[in-house]
Amino acid sequence: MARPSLLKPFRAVRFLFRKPRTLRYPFQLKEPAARYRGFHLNDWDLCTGCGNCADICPNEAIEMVPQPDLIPEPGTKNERPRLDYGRCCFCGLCVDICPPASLRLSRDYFHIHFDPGTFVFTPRDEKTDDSNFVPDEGYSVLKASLSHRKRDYEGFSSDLDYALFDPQRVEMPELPPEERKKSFIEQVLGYSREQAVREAERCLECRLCEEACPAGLRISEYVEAIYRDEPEESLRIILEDNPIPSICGRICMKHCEDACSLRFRGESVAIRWLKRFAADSVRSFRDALEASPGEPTGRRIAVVGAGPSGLSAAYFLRLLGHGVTVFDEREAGGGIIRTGPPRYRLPMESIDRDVDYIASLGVEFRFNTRVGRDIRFADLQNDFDAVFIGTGYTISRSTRVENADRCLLALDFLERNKTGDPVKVTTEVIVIGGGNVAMDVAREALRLQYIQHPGVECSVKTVSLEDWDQMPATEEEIREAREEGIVFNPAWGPDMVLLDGGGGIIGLQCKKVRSVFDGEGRFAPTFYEEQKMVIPGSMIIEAIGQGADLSFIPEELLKDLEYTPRRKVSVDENGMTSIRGIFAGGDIVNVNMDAVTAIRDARTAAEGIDRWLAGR
Amino acid sequence: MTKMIWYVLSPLIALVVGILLMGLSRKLLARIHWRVGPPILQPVIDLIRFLSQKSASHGFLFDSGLILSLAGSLVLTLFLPLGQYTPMSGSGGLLVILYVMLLGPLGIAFSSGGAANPYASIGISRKLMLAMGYELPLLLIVLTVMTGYRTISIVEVVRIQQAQGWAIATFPLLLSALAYILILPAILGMRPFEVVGAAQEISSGPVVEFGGPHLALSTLQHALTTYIGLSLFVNLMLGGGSNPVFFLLKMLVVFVLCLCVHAVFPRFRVDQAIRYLWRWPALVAMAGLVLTVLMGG
Amino acid sequence: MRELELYFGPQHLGMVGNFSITLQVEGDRVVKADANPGFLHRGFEKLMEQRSWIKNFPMVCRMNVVEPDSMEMIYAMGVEKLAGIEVPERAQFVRSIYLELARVGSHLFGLWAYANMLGFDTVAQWAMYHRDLVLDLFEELTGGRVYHIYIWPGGVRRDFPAGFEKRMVETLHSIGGCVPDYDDTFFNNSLFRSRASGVGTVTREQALRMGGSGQVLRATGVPFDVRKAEPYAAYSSVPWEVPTREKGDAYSRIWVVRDEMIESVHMIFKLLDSMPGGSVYTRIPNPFKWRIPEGDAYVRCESSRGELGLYLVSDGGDKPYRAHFRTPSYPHGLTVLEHALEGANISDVGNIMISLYVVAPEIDR
Amino acid sequence: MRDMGTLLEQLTSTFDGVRARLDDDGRMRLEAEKESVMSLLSFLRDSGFDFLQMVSCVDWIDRGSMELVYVLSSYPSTDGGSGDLLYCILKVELPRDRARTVSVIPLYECAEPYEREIHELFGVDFHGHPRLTPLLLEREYPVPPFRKDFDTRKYVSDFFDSIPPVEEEGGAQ
Repeated sequence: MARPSLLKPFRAVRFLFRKPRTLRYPFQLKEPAARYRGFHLNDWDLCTGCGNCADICPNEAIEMVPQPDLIPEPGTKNERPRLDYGRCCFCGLCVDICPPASLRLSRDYFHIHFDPGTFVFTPRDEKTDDSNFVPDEGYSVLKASLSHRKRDYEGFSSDLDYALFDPQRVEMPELPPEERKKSFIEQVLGYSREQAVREAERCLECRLCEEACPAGLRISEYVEAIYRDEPEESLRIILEDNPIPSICGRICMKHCEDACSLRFRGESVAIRWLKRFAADSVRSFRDALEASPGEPTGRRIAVVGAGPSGLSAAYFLRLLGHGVTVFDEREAGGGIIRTGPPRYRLPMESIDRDVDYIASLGVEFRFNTRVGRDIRFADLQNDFDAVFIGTGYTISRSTRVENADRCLLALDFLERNKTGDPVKVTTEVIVIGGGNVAMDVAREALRLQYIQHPGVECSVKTVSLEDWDQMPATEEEIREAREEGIVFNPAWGPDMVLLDGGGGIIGLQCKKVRSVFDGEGRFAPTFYEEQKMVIPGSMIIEAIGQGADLSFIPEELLKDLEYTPRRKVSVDENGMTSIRGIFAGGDIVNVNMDAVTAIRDARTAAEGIDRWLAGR
Repeated sequence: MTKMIWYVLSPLIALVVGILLMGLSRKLLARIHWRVGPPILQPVIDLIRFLSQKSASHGFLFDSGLILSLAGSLVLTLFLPLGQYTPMSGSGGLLVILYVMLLGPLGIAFSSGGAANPYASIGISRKLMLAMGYELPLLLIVLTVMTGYRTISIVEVVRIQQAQGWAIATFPLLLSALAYILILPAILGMRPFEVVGAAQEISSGPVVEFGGPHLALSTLQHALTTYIGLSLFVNLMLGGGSNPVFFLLKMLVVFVLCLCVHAVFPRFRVDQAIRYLWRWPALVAMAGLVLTVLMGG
Repeated sequence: MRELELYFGPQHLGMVGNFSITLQVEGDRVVKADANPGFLHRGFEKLMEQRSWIKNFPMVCRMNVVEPDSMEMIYAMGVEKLAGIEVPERAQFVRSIYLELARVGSHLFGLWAYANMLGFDTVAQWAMYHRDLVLDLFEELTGGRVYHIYIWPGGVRRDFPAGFEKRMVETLHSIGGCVPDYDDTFFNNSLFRSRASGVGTVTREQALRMGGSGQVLRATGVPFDVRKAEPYAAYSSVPWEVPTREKGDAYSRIWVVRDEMIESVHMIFKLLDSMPGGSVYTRIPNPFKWRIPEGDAYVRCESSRGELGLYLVSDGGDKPYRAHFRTPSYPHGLTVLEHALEGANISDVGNIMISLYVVAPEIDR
Repeated sequence: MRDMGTLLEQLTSTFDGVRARLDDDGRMRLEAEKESVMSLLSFLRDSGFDFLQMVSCVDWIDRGSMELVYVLSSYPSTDGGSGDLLYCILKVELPRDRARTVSVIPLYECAEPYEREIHELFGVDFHGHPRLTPLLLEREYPVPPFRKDFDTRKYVSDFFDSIPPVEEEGGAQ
């Protein structure tokens, strides 16, 4: 503290002759900082309409508004956030929660307008909106408003390190490739209770998944129940819409995870594994759920096929109080699920749990009964009030190239392996096909080689028409197959099976694929006929697709059956085919050809049957 | 004829100069504040805006007080030499000026009294107290000048200074000039004596109830006060001016010096201000008077 | 003499924020002062009970316009304590630097208010300009100028942008280079001293009795500072001093403020020198599902005006059950101020109030 | 320098019905009956807790009680010592329907506005308080507004919707 003075203060007068430090606004403007939190930008192409921004807004400034010119698809809604700038506090929480990072803040902060209505604004960005953004040259601060903004003026934007959601999923414990390829032990080990709670916590409850799920499961509710550590409650919610949680928890095609809003910059919530956790952590479904069939109606319905659609139809019909009898030619339930998916993906016990639960509700199963052979289809029509057909695709297709008759067919191969009489494989196996069935076949063949030829150098190779980017198998399957050492030959088409003198297979001659689909997207492969290659191998399995077998239906009925242009059985909104009283669902009806879509069909049909019976 | 023109020109120049000085003060202060500041013509823009606005009147006294104050100030400018021109150069001189000078604050006091706002009343009481503070030294100074130059005519005072040198440069009168410099900020209402219009303490005091045209009139009055205070000082102490341009230049210099003081000091509390005014300036002015009387004897 | 009742504020140019004092005046002398807050009461604490843990975070800072940052800090501290969240070390340093920067900005704002109150607009404008430079730094760091919304439970929202340290040091040096100007024109101005010295004296005994803290207490010679008494963030990592003065009047308080600013700037330099690397944010649970275990905690930090505390109660739900802020202006503006105004001159009412650095919005909450 | 442990023992042995424990952050937690507040606080003050940081109130509506919370600590000595680092949180439960207790202003002067605020916002009566006039609010409320059963949204819609909208001057063109 120096001595106070009367003269020293006058030193300040020298600033009279210094350059002033303020800016002559609006002729001199200060550039806002790179992170400035100004008005919103929203990339409408990226925005999914998930509404997380509206949920986290502390001021309720964001409202999700339907946009009529957008078409909702699985994974995107046709809603986009609308901002009320009278409420917005520019905190940027909406940016930090935005999963696809479509919502950002710009460096603009001027809005001058006589109409207070313009304070309510649906933001877009220069990419998706050309009219409200002007380049630097044309920009004038005197016109600045929400509809006159600078181009390329992004400010505060999302950073994954500081996001409010966790982009990483809780890692699922799995057997390593080296270990799992030696046996049929289930590859995925399942979440522990603590892991499941942590994974369930990642869900942002935006419900995009629910709209994408064919069966319409209330996903965020059952995930929330797992988060609250109430797996029984979770299972109860699942079973309202899905009667086969143990099966779906393992082999579901998970359309939900493809729609999860976390998918853009991180990993989707492991919805399938959470369902699996819910199903596996409840020891007895019956005891935990105390479910009971509905009031008996006295009606009886026959269900042909105990696959996913048949089981589901039986379950939903039973809950509606109808008597249900399920016919299946195999010795237990599950249908294609029982014979197709390898044990390392779907153990038998899991199938039995679901089938047993459905049976415990009073559904009658008649196994080892093939309709058309052991019982006449006409009898079903006579003895029951309605018939549901859920027979699926049971016949493997063949490539029909030269000597193709010497090859094995995928479904036979899979079924024999699964139900106890494994195929003897050779040390060099070739699998034709690039779909999930081909992956199952190839990976099973690999495991059989390890079991049947221990210590011997073996190989499994696949040949597929499709190149890597078109391959129909899921990325996950392809990745795991490659991890296990399966060799891929994409974009090659089988030309002929080469035989040695004794009729033994020595290899497959292939030709290079030019294109798989024609200009209209139809399957019509073309080849470079001169580019050929021979893949050596002593066993070839064809896994190029399956077809339906409806031969159990009498000729005179079958001719009335109508099909869709894509060769599917045509059904109306009640799930009824063109034949009165015959309903259908599953692979023979839908194009997705997976379990969860079969459940949707079954539910439609079950409710349709109920309505139809009531109206009769 | 020329004389008649100066009856109009004098008050007009006073108004224009006063307003420009206000503008200048804002600009210069802004520079000391490190700001660009408003344009020098900002007070004119403000005046136009005030005149175009509506304002509430608080009755006859409220309106007439302002007009009285403005009229008093305008009349006063007629008595003050502007270079070699003085419209009312007749007898009376400094005594008349001292009397008419009271009209300005009095009018504002009437008007503010009419407004019945406690802050206006406090402002007025402060104004009167402050006036009490600087009137005493000012009287002493004027008395000294009158004694020193043996005249009561301000025109004569200027003429003698033009001939014999400025009052500030002649010995006993130097003391009076010094005292005058010490009270000048108080007369102009600048810091450290900005107690009347203290915005942060009493919401700008007397002008608190003025708006629109009233505020315009009070701004004009303020501009005139500034002109009169400076003019009187220049005429009494700095020898007036041989022509209006020199005169105005001298005023400008004095004003800028006052602004510097204004810029670097906080304002006094009223009691501190009075105590200060009655102590140093009064003592110096008294000394000046005594010496003048003794030496001029 | 007749006693007059005079309303000082809430619409008053000399008030920082809307705050009113009812004065019983006898002539020029204040006989009795009644602080009358509530004009800015927005019921924040009640509103907080209706918003989830994360949604409260952009809101708490609005309790105090002048220094929103310590509000963010105290809320983050409370939540972290209840939820048991560990904050990375680098985040602690970033927080300390950020809070000291905020202290400088806040003190400059206080200097503006005080100089302006005395009609000293030259210094007021300087201080405002320098505060703007600090706000520029905040803008670059956080994206906001006044409400930064930066410290959140788990750490801070973003790390320093590239080159930020350098620009911060440059700015602080350029502000520091003007300290001689402030000293000559303001602090060592004898007219200023005659205006502030001996005004609004709060003795040590009174300050202790009435729950004083911050510069109100430090101006009486008590070196009480929460940053020393119960160190949080990174304040125990570098050496620094608590400036004090002895007399307890407005002049001493403003000198304490000045010294604190300089000490803060030095502290920022020291913190920058010893700053560790690493992350600045521990991810908090999903905000839509976040529940905090049952419990209550009192946390405190040193704002630019004194001890800022928060009593936070959770009933195990997704929202605070009760949050109660102990803001430094509360005892200063209600208890100490009423006392200090007794017997003061009317012209000094604003002078005293602002020298106590009473910020109305944080009283009302 | 006082030892919190011995202080704790002293407290429990001197006062009946006082539950005391040390928190993991070093804060002493006390729960007492409202009758012993004055004697307890004056004992605490004499033991070094000379700084009443705040008085707070929590409405535990499910328990049917109002909990008054006194947060205490100590000032450091003036020689720049680090202080005794004593912290204490004292809780006193009052029945919610008859929330009355005694004012602690005689011990801690700064309790005055806190108690006034709690009276206003929670409806707790403090016996001996010199002015229990409203501090923050301007009108009467059916239920003290910080009690849990006060519905802010309902109050807002009831109260403000009953005010007719103001016609702006020259606005209706």
